[in-house]
Amino acid sequence: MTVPSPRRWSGQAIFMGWATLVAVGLAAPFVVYPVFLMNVLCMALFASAFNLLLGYTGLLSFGHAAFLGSAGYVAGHAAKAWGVDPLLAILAGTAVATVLGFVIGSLAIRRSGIYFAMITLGFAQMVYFLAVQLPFTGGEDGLQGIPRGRLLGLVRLENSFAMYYLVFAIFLVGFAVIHRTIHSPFGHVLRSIKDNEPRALSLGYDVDRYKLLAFVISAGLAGLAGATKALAMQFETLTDVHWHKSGEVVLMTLLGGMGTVLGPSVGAIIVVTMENYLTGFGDWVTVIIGCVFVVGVLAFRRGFVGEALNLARRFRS
Amino acid sequence: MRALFGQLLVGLINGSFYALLSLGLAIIFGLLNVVNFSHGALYMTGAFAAWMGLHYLGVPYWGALLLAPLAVGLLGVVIERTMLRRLYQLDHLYGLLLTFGLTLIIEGLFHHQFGNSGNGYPVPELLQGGSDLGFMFLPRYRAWVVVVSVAVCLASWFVIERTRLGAYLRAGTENPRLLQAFGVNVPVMLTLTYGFGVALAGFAGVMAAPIYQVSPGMGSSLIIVVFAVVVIGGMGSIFGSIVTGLGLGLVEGLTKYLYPPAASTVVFIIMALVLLVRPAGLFGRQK
Amino acid sequence: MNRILRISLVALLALAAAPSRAADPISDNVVKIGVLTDMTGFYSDLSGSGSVLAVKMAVDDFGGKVAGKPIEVVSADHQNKADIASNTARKWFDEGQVDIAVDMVNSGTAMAVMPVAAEKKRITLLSGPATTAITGEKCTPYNIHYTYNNWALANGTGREVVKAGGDSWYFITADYVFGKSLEEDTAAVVKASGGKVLGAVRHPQSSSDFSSYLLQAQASGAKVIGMANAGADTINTIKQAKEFGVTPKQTLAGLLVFISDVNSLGLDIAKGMYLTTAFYWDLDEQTRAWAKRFQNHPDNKKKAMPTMVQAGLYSAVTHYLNAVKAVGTDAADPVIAKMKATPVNDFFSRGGVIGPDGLHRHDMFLVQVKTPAESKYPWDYYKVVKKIPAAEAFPSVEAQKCPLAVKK
Amino acid sequence: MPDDLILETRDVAKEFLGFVAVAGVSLKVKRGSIHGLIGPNGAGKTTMFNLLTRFLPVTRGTILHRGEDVTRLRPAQVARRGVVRSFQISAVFPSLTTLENVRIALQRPLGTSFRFWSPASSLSVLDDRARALLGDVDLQDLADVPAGELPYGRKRALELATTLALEPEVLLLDEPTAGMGHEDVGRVAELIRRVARGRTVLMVEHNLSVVADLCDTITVLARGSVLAEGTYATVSADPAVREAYMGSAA
Repeated sequence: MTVPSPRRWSGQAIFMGWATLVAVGLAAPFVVYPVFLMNVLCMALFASAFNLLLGYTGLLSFGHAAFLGSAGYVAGHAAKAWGVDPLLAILAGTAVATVLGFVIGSLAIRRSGIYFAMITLGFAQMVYFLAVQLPFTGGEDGLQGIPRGRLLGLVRLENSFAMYYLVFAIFLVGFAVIHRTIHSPFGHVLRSIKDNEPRALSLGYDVDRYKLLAFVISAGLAGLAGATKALAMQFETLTDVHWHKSGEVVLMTLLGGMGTVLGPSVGAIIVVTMENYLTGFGDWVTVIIGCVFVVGVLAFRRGFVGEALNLARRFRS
Repeated sequence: MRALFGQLLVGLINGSFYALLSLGLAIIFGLLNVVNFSHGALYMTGAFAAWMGLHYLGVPYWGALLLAPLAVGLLGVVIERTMLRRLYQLDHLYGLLLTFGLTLIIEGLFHHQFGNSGNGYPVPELLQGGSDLGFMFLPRYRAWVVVVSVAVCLASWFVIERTRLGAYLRAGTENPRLLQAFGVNVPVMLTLTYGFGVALAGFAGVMAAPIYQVSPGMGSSLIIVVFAVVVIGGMGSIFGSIVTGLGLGLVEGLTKYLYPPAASTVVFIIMALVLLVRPAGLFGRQK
Repeated sequence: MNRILRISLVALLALAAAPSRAADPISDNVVKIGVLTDMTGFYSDLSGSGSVLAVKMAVDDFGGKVAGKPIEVVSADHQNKADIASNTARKWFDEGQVDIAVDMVNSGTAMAVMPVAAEKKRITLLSGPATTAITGEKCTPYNIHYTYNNWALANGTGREVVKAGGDSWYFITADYVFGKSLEEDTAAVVKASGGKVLGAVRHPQSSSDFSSYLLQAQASGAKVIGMANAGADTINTIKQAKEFGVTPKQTLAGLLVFISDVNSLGLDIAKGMYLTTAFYWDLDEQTRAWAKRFQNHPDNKKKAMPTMVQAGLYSAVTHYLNAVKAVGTDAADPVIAKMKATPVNDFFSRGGVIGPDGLHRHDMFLVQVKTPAESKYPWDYYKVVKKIPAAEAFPSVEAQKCPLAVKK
Repeated sequence: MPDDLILETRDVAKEFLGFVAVAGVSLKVKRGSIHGLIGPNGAGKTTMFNLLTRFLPVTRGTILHRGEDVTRLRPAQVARRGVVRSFQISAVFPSLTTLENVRIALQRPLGTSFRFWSPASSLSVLDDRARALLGDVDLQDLADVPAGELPYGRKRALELATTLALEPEVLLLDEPTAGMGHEDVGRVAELIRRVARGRTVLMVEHNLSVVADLCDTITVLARGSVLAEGTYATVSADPAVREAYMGSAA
């Protein structure tokens, strides 16, 4: 897709960026409703994980909700039915999403481009139907009243602030993993594949293996987001495995700026806020989101962060 | 046995819709390289066009069968002219994203206007009733759906494989630049192709109106199955998409008889198997 | 990057402008009623804007004020999604100063909201949902289940149909809490009355094509096909059963049918069907008077007669406001105690009593849908076969397995 | 002497749904030579390239590299054997810098390419070699420019540098001078001559003067078959070739 030029940041700038991010995150629940913030953080992590594929590998997965939702169901079930430690529940969800990512990924990467999108969408729909039918998911009702439990048996997470800081910590870990992946030897190969797949192939890279690993990492982190979200929101429903969710994460990434580190998070803030404060408009929300999608695709392909970077570059030169 | 034949027949009816929709998708994809996500929404629009025609203007079913696809086709022309056109130079994925956004808009608007619960559309008088086949009672209208769908599919196939217009279409699929050499006005050709493919979806919508509730969500769940059908069949051949559509409808029917809980997932399981064995699809070209 | 961070910081601060939660629920100087319902979905005809209207009528009839403070009504569309319902309720309680949440048609949304409300100590008045678990094992101290439940529906219709000779059943069930529990309850009644259950098939909520389910039901050879679904799903099942020639040979039993469903099906298709209802507009002078007011209210665009969900909601909200007036506070504990202590007496419920489990026990009616010939005027749809007294219509407190009630 | 042949095809054919792109071509590329592959449009030259590098599966026939059968290998495996191709249109990684482009090629033998947990700075050990390679093609001053911003001719030079980073034994160049201005053509031709020392080059080229200048052996393809083979002088004298190129004019 569009190719944003790489930006180089000095170590100091990156440190400052992280410090600001952490400071904002730490202060946020004192000014904003924590449950809303947790939702934003989980979706931001979800979108960042998705961006690893779309923005840095050039793969459009149209079925990422499958990983978000399946991890949510597994974590929710583990916490609710087996009463395991919340961290363990989150890990279990993440693990399942990772395995699922490997299975779906190894089938889907056999085709590329549009077919890849359609195949991931198809498998996600299959996961959706499974979620409707499997006994432990609660079908149309979903899982309700998932206990947050005590972190490591100590901290009561019923308190929204405690839960928020756990979610924030998980977000930071996930975000750091993504950041490192992008800026690793592996990440460089991914970018080369995104830029020019045949050329990467002709340089001796088994691109399918790189794509698969990227897919698995992305699926696992999407699962991490989903599992965390299930505990934070205390419910898990079909909404999280529905294809609308898969589309939503594309929108977040597109709107924020694909292939930028912060873009998906900005997109997540915008989309979740929009959905939250537009609920009064009822079914117009879908129409508005659709319009945002269309405008984004037609005229705003760099996204907010992409545009900002572009402006910044123009000023500099 | 009764139940088996009954389910197979119901499967064949569903398969007719898969075939009609995947045919339209294949034609659009072939020439425009766009995966038309809004195909399902436009199918729904066709059904609503028929319903609105009947309720507000008194247009009967038979009129709707002609007018609704025309209306949807026109809508398609507008979409292609104003939006899709700007994306041909970009990655094909943008076409998918754009039509996804359009789907949300179209569905949201109908949802706002008509709610979610759907409206009934009466079976035309001529096709009411049915006959007992021994193994099941076949409503006449459903028999009509199968016959007409197959006929329309075959006619489209004939046009594409056997006529001059079809030859251009096929040539364009191979190499759009080649068309210019034939003196074909390519932009117009693209517009018309999109309009025609979408009109097929609208036609399917009118056919579906008396069977299913006419509701805003009727297309979106169907379209994903149709995508799977397309992956299984491969976009290579028009004929392939017809055969795959009908075949998978039958497979679904068979599954409903053998193990009903798997009926909604069987298409995707087949998709996984086909990807393992023939990544390009049953009728697709390896490229 | 700093620029971006600054932008996101500003965005976050902008969000902070949202009102924060009031510290004291008693003194926010307003009694706020949140109507959480399906505004556009397949239950919108039977609750939806009609439910909001019923609540507004109740508030207006009460004078718009209670204990000297204004009463406000807000509403939201839960789109039949448990997560949206739960999120909305949480936001209402945390930020919106909402004191009670009402309606919650669709059991899944009700079950999602109840624990949130209980955690925040807010009252819920459920009129739309049907699952028995609401006042059974999932009961909460702050919840009242007002209009009907599956047990009442299953007993009313199930027993009568078996008595009339329909002794073998096959179920077409909506695949979520409500449908499954309705099937379970009805199956128990059928077996208890000497009938047998041959099988069941589950369909997703709001299916459009029932042909394959009907074929399965047909293949079972059961005399009665029990429709453990509601709203548009029931309508579609009935229509397609006719299309596939199922109905003359096998009988359909509508387990949860509303007058709005009968209205959209038309008497020709619905005639002769037995169903159980908590309310029918044409019962007596009182019901007629209220129902006509409802029908002719300027907000009632479709001029539809009220369903039992909407009538029950009016009654429930009035009962709540009376309790608030009596105790002089909108704090949940004293109000709910007062509501449970006072019998209900109005056009909807004659001497109905709310038990310790939160279930409102009142009279129900078994009715049969009239034929087109029998129907004399618009909305003349039912003949009352039998009035089921409260004690017979609803399960006893002991049978409910509600932990709250057992403790007492 | 068979071991004199570094790359050989035996009766290789490729059909696309009935359309024959390559119809049984037997090609012998001698070690150390610059071998030209020419022919009119649609002769199957690029398809041959795709077959040799396994980007397309063959319909029938055998491909040998150093006498070993490589017909069934994956494309990346062929590349790792030292048979590296370029592309008809310039093939760089536009969002990476010039230096990173070359480094991607150097990076693979390092064995850390799957390490998503290592920092990118672990790659800086390759920078010196990458700069040296850029120096070979006169790009050392543009090391930190995104490759997408290079002018066309420079992109081809970068592509060559990236290819050379793999230390290829056989270079397959697909129209290396296509779309270039006169000056650039001369420079690239010179570059090819330089890098061909000690290597084998198989190139598709339209510019006949470049072919005449560089190639030891030339194979002419037409409609998927070999029309003629030999030195430029032999081939250009062949009437069949003249007809294929000039139509009936000859």
